Amino acid sequence: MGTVVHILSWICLTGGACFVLVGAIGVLRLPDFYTRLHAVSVSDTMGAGLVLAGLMLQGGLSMVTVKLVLIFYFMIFTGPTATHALAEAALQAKLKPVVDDREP
Amino acid sequence: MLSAHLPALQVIVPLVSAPVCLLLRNPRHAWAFALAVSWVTLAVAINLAVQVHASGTTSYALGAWAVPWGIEYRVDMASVLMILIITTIGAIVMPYSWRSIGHEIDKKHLQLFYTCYLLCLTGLLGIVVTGDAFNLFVFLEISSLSSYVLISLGSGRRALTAALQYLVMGTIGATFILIGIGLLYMMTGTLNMADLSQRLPVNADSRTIRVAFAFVTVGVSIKLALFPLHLWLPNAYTYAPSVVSAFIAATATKTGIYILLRFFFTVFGISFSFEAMHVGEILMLLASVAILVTSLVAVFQDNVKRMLAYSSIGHIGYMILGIGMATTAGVTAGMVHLFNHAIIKGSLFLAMGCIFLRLGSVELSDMHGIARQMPWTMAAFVTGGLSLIGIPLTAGFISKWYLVNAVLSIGYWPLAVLILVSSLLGLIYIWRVVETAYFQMPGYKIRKLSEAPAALLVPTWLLIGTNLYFGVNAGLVTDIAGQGAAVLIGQGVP
Amino acid sequence: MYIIVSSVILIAIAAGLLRAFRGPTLYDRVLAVNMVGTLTVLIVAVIGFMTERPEFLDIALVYVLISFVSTIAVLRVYTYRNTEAAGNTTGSGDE
Amino acid sequence: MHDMMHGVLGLYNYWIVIILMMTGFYTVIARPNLVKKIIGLFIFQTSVFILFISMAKIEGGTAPIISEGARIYSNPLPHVLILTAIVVSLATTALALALVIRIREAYGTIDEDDIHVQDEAA
Amino acid sequence: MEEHLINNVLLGLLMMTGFAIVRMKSLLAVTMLTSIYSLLSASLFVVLDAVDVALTEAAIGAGISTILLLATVARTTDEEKAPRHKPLLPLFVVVATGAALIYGTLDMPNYGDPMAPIHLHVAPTYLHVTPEEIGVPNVVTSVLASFRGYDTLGEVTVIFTAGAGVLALLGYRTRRRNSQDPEIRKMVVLRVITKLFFPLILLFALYVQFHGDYGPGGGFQAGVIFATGFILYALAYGLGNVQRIIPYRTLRIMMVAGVLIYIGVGIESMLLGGKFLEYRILADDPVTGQHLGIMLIELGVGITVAAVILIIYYGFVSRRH
Repeated sequence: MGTVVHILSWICLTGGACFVLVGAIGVLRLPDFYTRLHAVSVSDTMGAGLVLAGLMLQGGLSMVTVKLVLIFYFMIFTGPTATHALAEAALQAKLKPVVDDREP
Repeated sequence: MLSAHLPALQVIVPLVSAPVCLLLRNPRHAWAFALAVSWVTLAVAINLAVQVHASGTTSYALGAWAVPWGIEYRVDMASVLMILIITTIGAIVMPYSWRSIGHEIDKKHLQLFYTCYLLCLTGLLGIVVTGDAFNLFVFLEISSLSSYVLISLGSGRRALTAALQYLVMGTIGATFILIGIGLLYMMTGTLNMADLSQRLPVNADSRTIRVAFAFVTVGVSIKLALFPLHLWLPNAYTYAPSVVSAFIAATATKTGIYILLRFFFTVFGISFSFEAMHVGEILMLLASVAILVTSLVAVFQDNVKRMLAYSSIGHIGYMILGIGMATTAGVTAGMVHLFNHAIIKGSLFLAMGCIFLRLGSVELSDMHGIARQMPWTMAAFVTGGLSLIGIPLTAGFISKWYLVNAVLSIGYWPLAVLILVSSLLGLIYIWRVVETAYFQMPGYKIRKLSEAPAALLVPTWLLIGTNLYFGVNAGLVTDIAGQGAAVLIGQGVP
Repeated sequence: MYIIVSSVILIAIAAGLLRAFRGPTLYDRVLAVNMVGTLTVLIVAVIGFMTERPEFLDIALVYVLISFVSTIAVLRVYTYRNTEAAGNTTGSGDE
Repeated sequence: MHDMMHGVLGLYNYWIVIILMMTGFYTVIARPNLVKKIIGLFIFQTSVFILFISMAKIEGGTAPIISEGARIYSNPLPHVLILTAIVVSLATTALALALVIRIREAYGTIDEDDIHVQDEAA
Repeated sequence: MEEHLINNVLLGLLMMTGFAIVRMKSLLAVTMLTSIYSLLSASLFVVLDAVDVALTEAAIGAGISTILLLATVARTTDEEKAPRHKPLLPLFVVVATGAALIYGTLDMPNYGDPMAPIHLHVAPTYLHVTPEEIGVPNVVTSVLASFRGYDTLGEVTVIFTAGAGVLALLGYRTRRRNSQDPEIRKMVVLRVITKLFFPLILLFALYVQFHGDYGPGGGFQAGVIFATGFILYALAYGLGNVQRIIPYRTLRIMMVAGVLIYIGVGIESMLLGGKFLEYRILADDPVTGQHLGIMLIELGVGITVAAVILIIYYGFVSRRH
């Protein structure tokens, strides 16, 4: 495998890990449900996408990559669908966001 | 050609019938089909018994894979006794079931009832013919799951809670057995029982094996309702449909005792189980307490099915007492009682089913003077009851005779006294029913009742007849039980 | 190298679990469970590469599917409840 | 001393799994809520599966699917047993939950203590 | 080394989840944690090389069991009442059992020890014999379907029993087509995505079914995935529409057919003069016979499992209080 591809794959993996980490911190630290949705989206899309891309580069042209693409395909649709449905359900249930009322 | 496949056919026949039964549209066809299957199974069992009797322990390698890599069916005389019990009870209970169950459960559930019955039969038979520890677990689950369903079909909501309680306790028991089998496999690398018995002595003093033994014992004890792990049994027997009470009381707990016998004698070996682990003393202690306490509790029950359920726990105590002695005489007595009690309890529950069909209740307070209207049913109950107490000329007497002899032969005479005392208690609770049924004035409701239909009476009396027959000619049963005990204890005998 | 990525993912799973324990609303829990599901897919994929048997990605594929379906199922419990609570039990309510 | 350390290091995995098993077991026998009981049963069984699968692991081994370049495979037999056990667990869970739904319909509660009270009153 | 680290962390996470499950009162939350517990243990199975088990545990534990639990919680109640008495006896029983088990591990071979008796007696033969006599790379499949094929027949019977039991307990009701609650109608995105995925899921189920000889998978897992596809469809479009695609009558026939296919293979091998489930005589060449037998029984397993899970699901959700 070419060194360039190798380096590229590691960049992707590290980048993905960073996004996952950011998402994790967000889920823990952000104040309410709606803001936490954003944090999860970060790790669900960018984080997962980059990690999978990194693995694809490692896998090269093979069945493994096809499966990774499939996983990616599934994820990129299911993640947002689930969060969207969730947000909608929360709105329907009249869950109030935490609003900072102080004057700027 | 067929004779070579008998051990497999014994299980496959009901197994293949269960799904077919579900497809039948007419409930009556489903019943007729299940009936035919029960009789075929009995025929297979008799052939198999003759074969094993003639040529010794029979082994059948499923998938033709050599032992211990594949699963083996292994039928010896101990299994034969169990096969005969299960198939006989099945064959007698099935003709009875149509009128009784048709009265108690919804018409649209009848196919499902017969399917579950066949599955239960499959599971019980699978347990007693298998020579593989894990295969035993699988078939134990088949029989347990189907019996949970059968019990839950009983009328009234308490059947549901009884079934769930049984399910939870039964699953805990099964999981304990699974843990035990896992630890055994860890230490030996095999699942075949015969292979296990050869490889276990090598690390007999290993703590892992001891714990495995404990877990299997406790797990099976839950399944067979050994005192004090019997909590599921009274409700399950009381609220199940009458046929199911009869079938399960006569077979399921007995199969549990068989599993215990298999593990104690075949897998772990008599010297490990009874000398290293001292399980005999523990069992005999628990059994004595069980016999005394449950007989006392039974005296105070007003629901006759519940009374019989408590008496069952006590009688399980008798069998365990026999096994706990670990002598040939003791194990023989236990196994003789295994067979006799199945017949006795089966007939008593069937008699109660007759009453439930007409009266819609088995509470003593509703049964005043019922013997005048249903003389045959009550006569059957009284005969069965006498046998339960152990009056001479009944099968129950034979069991107690063997048991007392076995106890006296090792010099535990207090236990003989205990057996007598509990028989007296048995006399009291049976007498309570007799008094109510025969010597009380029938109320308005009772006077309108008529005798149970022949479809119910004939199977009930067939079991009573069997009971009386074996009370006089006990030779067949004691012979099979003796050989079974010899195989279990001797291990050298083919 | 893979170990770093998988450690980060494990930390993130732990964070998601904490959120699932804390709540406070059930929506937060569903969100956390969904996130843990996604991260489990990732960790299984990375473990596949780490143990040099990446052909087992089928498992990851099943995980994606399962965590999606169970998230939707959780949401349906709410809609079921809401419909029942609204007294709409006469036939139009469905699961 | 060395021996003891060796034992602890070699066995602590099993001990954690045993703690997991007991967590489930406790939930089954201590909680009166029927759904919670069944969840406990599920946890108990799942943890037993982990015990079996841990037994099957061989240090340095790989999944028991024959392939080029792999020489040590973990033991496949416990995997087979647990596949069967998982199915049994599903069957048990499904039946138990069906019973719970029926009990709720019949009693209006899924709390064991409440059911007991109702049964006593009847 | 890395595997050890992941293994330990996963065990730690499992402990956290387990304790949270005991302590939490909201049954819905507990159900979700149960799903996580199952998913985490499935990941642990991957680390421990049990790929087939991981696939099954995820599909069954995290998938189907969770869905059934959710359906139950939706139909009963979410709150757990506090127990009335102090759980001293349960605590004692649990501590005693746990102590006994830990005592029992003391003589066990160390974790991962290749010289443990478990790895020396029966198991190596499976690994050696499988490539030559069965010709299937996945040893788990070969043991499951051939060496211990009879256990698997028992397993199918167990799931069949569960199907029959749920039918007896919850019965079966048909829903009107397009009858649907208004809330789900609003989730347009979900409906579109479901339509997109539904065929893919079924395709994937077929792949798992027939690829089970070479990789993780097999009839059981395929059946579950197949059923999950339909459950997803039911979640998005209402039960009535799914019942139109695959009505109860079909399911009942499928559930029976699967078991009968399995037993049929066994009986066929008996008729050909072999033992029950002796696949090698199904064809002239023993290896081909094994292949054929395994394929057929896996098919039977898949059909029954898919049908039973759908029947159970129909039973649960068509029930209302």
